[in-house]
Order: sequence, then structure tokens, then C-alpha cells
Amino acid sequence: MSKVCSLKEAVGEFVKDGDLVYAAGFTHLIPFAVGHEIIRQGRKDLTLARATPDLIYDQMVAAGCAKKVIFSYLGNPGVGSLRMVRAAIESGELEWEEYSHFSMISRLTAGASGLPFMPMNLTAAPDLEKVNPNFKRVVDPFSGKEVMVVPPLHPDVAIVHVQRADMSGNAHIWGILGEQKEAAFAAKKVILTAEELVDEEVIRSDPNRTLIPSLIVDAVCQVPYCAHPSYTQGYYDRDNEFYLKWDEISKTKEGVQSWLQEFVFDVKDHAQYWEKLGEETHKRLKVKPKFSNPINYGEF
Amino acid sequence: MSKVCSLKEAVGEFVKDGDLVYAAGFTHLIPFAVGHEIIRQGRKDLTLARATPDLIYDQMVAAGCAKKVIFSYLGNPGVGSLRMVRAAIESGELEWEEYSHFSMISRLTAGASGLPFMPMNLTAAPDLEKVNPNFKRVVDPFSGKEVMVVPPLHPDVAIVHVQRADMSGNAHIWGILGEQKEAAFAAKKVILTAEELVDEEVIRSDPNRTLIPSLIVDAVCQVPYCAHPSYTQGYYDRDNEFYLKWDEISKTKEGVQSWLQEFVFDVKDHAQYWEKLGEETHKRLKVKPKFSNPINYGEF
Amino acid sequence: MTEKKFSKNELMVVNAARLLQDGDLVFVGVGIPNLACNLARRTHAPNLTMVYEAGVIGAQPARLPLSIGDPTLVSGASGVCSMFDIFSFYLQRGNVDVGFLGGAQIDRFCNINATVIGEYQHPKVRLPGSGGSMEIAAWANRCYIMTPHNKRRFPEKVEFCTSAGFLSGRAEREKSGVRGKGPQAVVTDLAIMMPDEDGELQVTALHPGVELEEVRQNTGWEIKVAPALERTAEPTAEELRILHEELDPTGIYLS
Amino acid sequence: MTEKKFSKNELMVVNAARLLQDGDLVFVGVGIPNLACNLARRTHAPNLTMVYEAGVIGAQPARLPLSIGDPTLVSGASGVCSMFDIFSFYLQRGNVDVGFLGGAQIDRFCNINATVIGEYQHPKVRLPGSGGSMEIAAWANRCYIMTPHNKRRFPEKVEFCTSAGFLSGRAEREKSGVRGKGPQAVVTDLAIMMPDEDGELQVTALHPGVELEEVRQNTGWEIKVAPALERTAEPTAEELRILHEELDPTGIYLS
Repeated sequence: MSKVCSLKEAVGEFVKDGDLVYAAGFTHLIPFAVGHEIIRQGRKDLTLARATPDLIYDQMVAAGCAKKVIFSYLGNPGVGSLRMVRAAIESGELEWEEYSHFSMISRLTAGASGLPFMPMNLTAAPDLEKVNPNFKRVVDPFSGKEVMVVPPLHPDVAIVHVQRADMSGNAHIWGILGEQKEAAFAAKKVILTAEELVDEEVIRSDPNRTLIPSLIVDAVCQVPYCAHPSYTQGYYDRDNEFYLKWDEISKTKEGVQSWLQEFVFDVKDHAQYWEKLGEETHKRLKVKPKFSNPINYGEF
Repeated sequence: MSKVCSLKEAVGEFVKDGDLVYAAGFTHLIPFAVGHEIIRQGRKDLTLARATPDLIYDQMVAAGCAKKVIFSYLGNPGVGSLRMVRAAIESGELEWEEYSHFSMISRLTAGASGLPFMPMNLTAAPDLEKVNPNFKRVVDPFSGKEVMVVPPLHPDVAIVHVQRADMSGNAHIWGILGEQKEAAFAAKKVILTAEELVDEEVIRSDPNRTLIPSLIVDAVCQVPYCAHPSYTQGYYDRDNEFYLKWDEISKTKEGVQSWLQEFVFDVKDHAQYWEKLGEETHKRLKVKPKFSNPINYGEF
Repeated sequence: MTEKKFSKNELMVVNAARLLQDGDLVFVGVGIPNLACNLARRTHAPNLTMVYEAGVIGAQPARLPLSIGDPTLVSGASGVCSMFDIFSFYLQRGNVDVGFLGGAQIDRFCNINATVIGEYQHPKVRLPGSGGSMEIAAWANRCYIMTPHNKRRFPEKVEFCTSAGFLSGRAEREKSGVRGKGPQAVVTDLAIMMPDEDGELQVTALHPGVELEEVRQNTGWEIKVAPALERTAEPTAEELRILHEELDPTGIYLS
Repeated sequence: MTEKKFSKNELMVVNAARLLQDGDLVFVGVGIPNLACNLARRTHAPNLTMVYEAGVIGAQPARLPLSIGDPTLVSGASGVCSMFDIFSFYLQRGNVDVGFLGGAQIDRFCNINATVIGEYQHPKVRLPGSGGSMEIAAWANRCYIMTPHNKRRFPEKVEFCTSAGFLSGRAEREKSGVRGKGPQAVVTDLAIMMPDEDGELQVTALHPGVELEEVRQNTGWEIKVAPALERTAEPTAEELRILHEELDPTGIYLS
């Protein structure tokens, strides 16, 4: 059953003011195009959860979409500080809830598994546990020792970008998998964006590659270059120059506002955004192909 | 670093009398050749753990290798009863410890994760919990409700069969994955058998396909047709005729003993066993190729 | 016993198939449940998705699968995942609509024994055990049970409760807090039985040519009968054609 | 401050690399820890395996990775898994030999603050936070810390303990039962400091041309000095050639 629609329609139908949103992807496959569409549609009071808020949430916070962030690493990866989110937290304008990477992912795993909590071993680091009441302790009935537990996270909507998907939402992902699967299964709704929409037969030719099943997908949108300035393994490279440039842009609110005006509000969709980046950038991010050795499933 | 050796050497070095052995593979990739080598080498007092003991443990129990079985489904899949294990249990000659599929897999997952337990939701089925003290309850500190927990399983040795591996033990597996990864990470030692030994570059051409990393592998053995009468996706079909035939053979201890004599003790290795099965069987289990669409990782 | 026009398995498969809904995600085993799902897909439920405990999603078997992990389930499937994922992300998470169950004993409140006859520590008959059924019975939204109808299979109370029906009654299952709604129907070769408001089985429909008395004689307790007792429609020529020509041409399960 | 022949990062990378052992499985971040691992692999530790928290195993980066999830880490790697798997099956399970840590503050007992300066609820400076460091510091067999040497970075006690060193002393960490042995050395641009039997840092070696007094002036407490204070060997021409010609030709981290 086809769930294909435009990104505008998907965000319009599945992202509501006040929602808990999880835009998945650890450095890889970050769905910037969806963040920009959410900004264009003026969503408010969102709780934005991501292990690494990255520029996508820096931009959404700067655009006034968020009332709260949930994260485990608040930086501009490989560059430095995430200025907009950091300033909003330091000024007290933005609520936040903080984890370590593993406790963040464990919350998603509990949510994806239908469990009331996930256990993790103690880390001896006392302070995060003190400031976040979602860390609790449970006694292991076998050893009598304590473990830490965190509750499930159930986003209202998870946004997952993939390399290729069929029209019903069965998706192949390769390269860094991050927390894509856990976020999708934990969420109440899933918006899937894909570089390519492919025939169901392409997916069925390699079922072990299917990380997201149509079962849990609500909307399928074909959005080439969705992840820029992040990347899509095999399709285009990470735009490290932009990550550095953002460090400059985000030194002032004005800088960010004029960037948002030019690259989000003044473009009607991501295709126009990509076009606007220009030839030089397109060429710089191009990737030479390197294919996997195919495998034989056998005609059974 | 190469860990390649003969199956005889691998079993000789890594399987000791009294060990807890987990031969992985749910219906698919069951390492029969290793079971037969363990029988040939006369191992005793083993605790044999598998979700589905299948014919491999029926044969090992009949051969006197085991003092105990740990399982979650004790049947001849698609045929009926697992006569040898069943008879040994009914006559009181064999100890057993019993789980459901998910609680069995959860024990491996706890072991693979370095956790003291894994939680699972209650099932309302009272009796298994009563007869197996490894099911305990823990109160969820968030909801106040109870969950069931099971302790980690740490096999002394896990045996994992794969389609292809490099000499250091990085392995690609496709088709049904069962509990292969969890068993390997949970175990203290891992014997890896592969249909094919391939160049490291083949593995590195598709890192997302690597289910078992060399890190946890102790021995790598090339054993074509290792899984017969089970199967290897893309390499040869399941020998359903043999599963039916075993139901007949195993109606008497004598039947089983003479089969073991002919197909295990009187052959020096699995190559000879496969040869002995004959042309007709080889032809019957042959598989027409059906390849996956390759994917592009990109030359980064 | 009156002369029957249809085989036991034909009656069970056809009537079980009719209970499945289009769009259902079904956690299915091999054998007759697999036939029922494929029959439903080829008739009224083209969008039914088959999931196997081995970790296969959206299987499109090109031949009749003979084991729960048959390679034909994998080639052409829409997805494959680990057993841990299928039990946690699909079943425990609540993504499975329908589970099929069977067992050596089914009792008055749909509790199932697939573990042992006699004392657990000194079994008279050691049965296969739970497999995935303990979890399926608890967490699938709906469950269906298919089994031949005789006194041995239908005792008033199971000797060992491998998977939960309604325990001592619907109230006890509800109190337990498990997410699934439990067994919805037991389809036998004689009749269809469904739990009443207390979770107790009652005969709701008889198969063609079956007398109520026959059901009574083959049930291990005083079986209740629904006020409006129905009769199931005969398997249609098309249903039988699909079963015998497409799904089980060599008669492995339907002979 | 005396005239230096080598840059701060050259000294940190070269000396950190020398602490790695052949065969180590290293949980590595980008930047200078990544340079240290690649330098070790090209010199004395060819069998060192690099694992990244993004879920990449056995990376063989063809270019200098600029982020923890750089695509060059994936192409040609021996394996890729989910973040959950890398943290549970590798790190929590005890399969990681070495972890690299850094932070805004490292204290007398090697505790690290990467979270906040000032009050947590009303931060003066909001830092990135733990990322994976809370787990790495607890569960990796050995940890190394690389950081420039100045008073601001070395207070006597961290304002927020993001990841555990030896807490109030080795005894407290051991009592906590975490599996990892904790920080083994802090490599700065001035010296190498190692925890003593109580887990308190002491200067064990000075880099070429560095006076002890300089270390004292740049440390926020009365730093202990090892009885046998050593001096680190100068970076060799070969080490510098590999760094500048092979690993960071454009001088992104070593300029």
C-alpha cells in the first residue's frame, strides 16, 4: 500500500505543535530537509530529541520551534559549540533533559521493545544521575548488585532518512546506522524520507538490508539530498565546510536569522535549497561509486 | 591475524569435557559438522544449549556427549518429536533447563551485553516460571509494575556457522540470523565455521553485512556443507527428507547407533560425510542463484 | 461419527482463514496456520503480512515451507531481522495483530499445555515446550487456536499452563496486565468455539454435517453452547482449489 | 615559557600513540586521538583496531576523518553496527581495551567535567556533555586523557563529574564495581601524568625542554611528582613525517 506523499504533506499531517520529535541519524542521514520544512510550517513548542542535536536542532531552536531539547552530546561535531542551543539554555529560554549516549539510546531501545525500562551497568559518574530523575536504580535479583535503569522514550513522531525505500516504506539503510531502527520502532508515527524510491523487488532482493519495515511507517517522501549538510553514504559527502561556516553564521542571532530567511523561508522546498547551494558545492560533495560484492540468496 | 585451522584442531582446543556449548543457528546454519566432530572426539558431560536442540543435539545426546540440555523448543521442526532427547529426559538420564524462545534469547542478549539480567514483560503463563528459578521478578521503578528478568547466559564456547568469513574471523551472514550474534558475543570462546573463506576485501566491501567481528572469534574453519541436513541460504537447501528419515531412524537406539557409526565414526571428516551422501542428495539440495542488488558505499 | 465431505485439515484451514482480516500482521508457524494465512491472502486478505518467529517479515514463499526457518521464507521477503528483534520490536512492542497457537491440551478457559503430560520433573510424556507460544499468547492482539477435536486434547484443566488463555477466567487475564486480548477462537475439525464474557469456551458454530452431540462427546467437560448456534459455510470450490492446486499440491498437510 | 621545538598537538599525539599497544581495540574519537591511533598503527601497533562510537569497527580511513561519523570511516571498514550494539556488545561487555577521553576540566583524581561550568540548572558555560564518555570512562579497560596543560583545565576538583576517574580516590572507584581500570595517563603538551596507588595524578615525565616549575604553575593544585621523574623522548623524524605527510597533510589538527 503506497504511503508516498510530499514532504510538505507529511509534515503538515504528522508533526503537530507540542509534539516530541525525534529526527534520527547519528552524524549520518540527518534529515535536514524535514527540519527546514517544520520551520517553514512554523511549528511551535516542540520537544526536540536527538543524541546529537547537531545543526538541525540549532536551526530549529533558533527558528523558535522548540520549547525543550533532549540530548546526549550538545556540540557541532568536529567543530565546537552548538551556539544557538547553548545560548538558549544559558539564557534560560530553553528547557533541556540530558543523557549520555548509551542511556539516550537505551531509552529508545526500551521504547522500541515495549519495555517499561532498559537496564545499564553503573558508571560511577555521580552527577548526571543526580540532575536527571529519569535515571533510577534497580537491584539485580541474581547478584544483589545495583544497575541503572532508564524509562522508554516514545516520540510522537520519528523522522528517518534512508538511502532507498519502496512506496509502502520498507527501507534499506547502509553505512552508519546510529539509532535509526530504535527511534522508528519507539515512535508513535514515522516519517520516512528516501534518496530514492525503488521498486519493491529491489528491497525484496536483499531482505537482510531492510532496517525499517513498512509496518511502522506512516509517510514516505522522496527527498534527494535530504541530509545536507550531513551526508548519505554512497550518495553525497558530508559538507564539512558548511559545519565550519555555521560556526561563523551562528555567532550572532542576526546571522542565523538571515541564513534562515535565505535558505529556508525564501525557498519553497529542498530541491530549491539544493539548487541554491550551487554547482561548486554539488561538485565538491559528489562521490565516486564503490559497490558492495553482491550476495546469493538462492532461488528457493 | 589468521585464526584458520582444521575443525578437528578447533574442537580439540576449544571444546572441553563439561563445557557449556551453544551451537547457534535457528533452523538455518546449524553447525552439524561441528556436532559430529565433537562426537568423534568423544566429549563428555557437556551442557548443550540451543533454542531448538534440533537433530544436532538429538545426535549428540544419543552419542553420550551430554549431561544436560538447555532449550526453548524440543521438537524435530516440521516433523514431530525429538526422540532421543525426549527419551533421555523421560527416563531421567538427562538433566534439562527450559525457557520460552524469547526468554532463552534474552539470556543470550544479557550475556552479550555484559548485563546482569534482561527484562521482559509478564506473559501471565504461570508454570514455566514456577519450575525454572532463573525466572525472577523485578519491580519497574517508574510504573511500579512487575517485569520478568532472566540472568545472562555465558557459554564456554559458541559455535557459529556463516556463509563467508575472512581468515581473522570477520563474517558475513544473510538469511535467517536467529541468535547467532548474541550467542557469539555472550560466549567465552567462539568457533566460526564458514562455507567460504574470502579475502578481507570482500568483507570490507560490505561492512554492514558483518554480523560477527574477528575480535570475538577464536578459530576459523572452512567447512563446506557444514549445516547439512540444515541449510545455508544461497548455498544449499534444507534436507527435509533427512529430517523425516531421522524420525524413523530415531525410533530405536540401535537405529541411531548404526547411523552414528556409519555417518560419524566411520568418516574422518565432514568432506567425507558429504561425499557419502551421494550424487542424488547433492543434486536435490542444489540451489539456483538469486543475487541481491549491490549497493554503493562510495569512495570516501 | 457421520460421513464427512471434507478432511479435518480442510475444515480447520478454511475456517481459520476466514477469521483473518485484510491488513493483519500475522505471527505464523508452519503447517496448517501457514496454509490458512496463504489462503486468506489469496482470497479476502491480500494485504495480510506474514511474520515468522525466525525473524522473517513479509514472506512470499514460492513453495510450501516445511519448517519454521525454511529458506523459501527468506528469498523475496521484505525483511529479515534477528530473533531478538522479532520478539521485542514486533511482538512485545505490540505490532503483531494475530498469533496462531496449538498444543497437546487446550482447556475450558483456552489455556494451552505444550510442555508435559504428567509431573514436570518426572514427565510421562515430554512435549516440545513453549517455543514462542508463551509470548505470542500474551502479546499478540488476537490469538487463534487450531486443533483436532477430541477428549484428550480438551481436558477441563491443562496439566501445565505453557501459554495463557484466560487462566481461571477473563478477569484473571485482565488483572495480569498482559497487552494481548488473548484467544479469540478455537477452530477444530468439528466446530468453532469462542470464549464468552467470562473467557469460557462455548460452541458458536458447527461444521457441515457435524452434530452438537459429537462435539460434546469429544470435549473433556460440559461444553457451553452459544444461544445462536451457527453452522459454518462449506469450503468453497475456489478455496479448495487454491489449497490443493496452489498451496499444498503434493498433499503434505491436506492429504 | 621556554621556546618549544614541537607543537602542543605533536607532543600530545606522539606520546599518546606510544602508550597504545599492538592488538589494542581502541574506542576512538576524531581529532587528536584519531591521529594518535593512526600513528600507532603505522609504527609499533599494526594490529591495533579502531572502533568508533557511531558503530564502525576496524575503520581504515582513506582520508582524515573530520567528524565522529565521517563516511570515510565506513567505506572499507571491517564492520558496522548500531549504536546500541557498539555500546552494549563492545563497550559494556568489556571488549574495549582503550578509551580516549577529554574535557573542559580534569581534576586531581582524573575525574572529568564535560558538562557545565557554574550551577547545572543555571549554567555559566554550557558544555557539550557526556556523549559516550560516561560509559567509556567506566567500562573501557584502560583510558587515556589528552588535553592542553593550563590551570583552567586542571582544577583540584571538577565542578561536575561527567565521567568517573578515581572519584575521591582509587578505593572509591574500586568500591563502585565498574569494570574498567580507569584513567592510566593524562598526556598534555607539557608532561605525562599518571595516577598513583591512591588514584591521585603525579607527574611521571616531562616533555623535551619543559621545566617542572612550568607544570606546577599550570596545574590547579599542588601536583605530586613521581620519585623517578622521566623525560619523554623527542618525537622522531619518522613520527613527524607520518603525521604531517600521511595523516594530516593539510594541517587541520597539527598546524
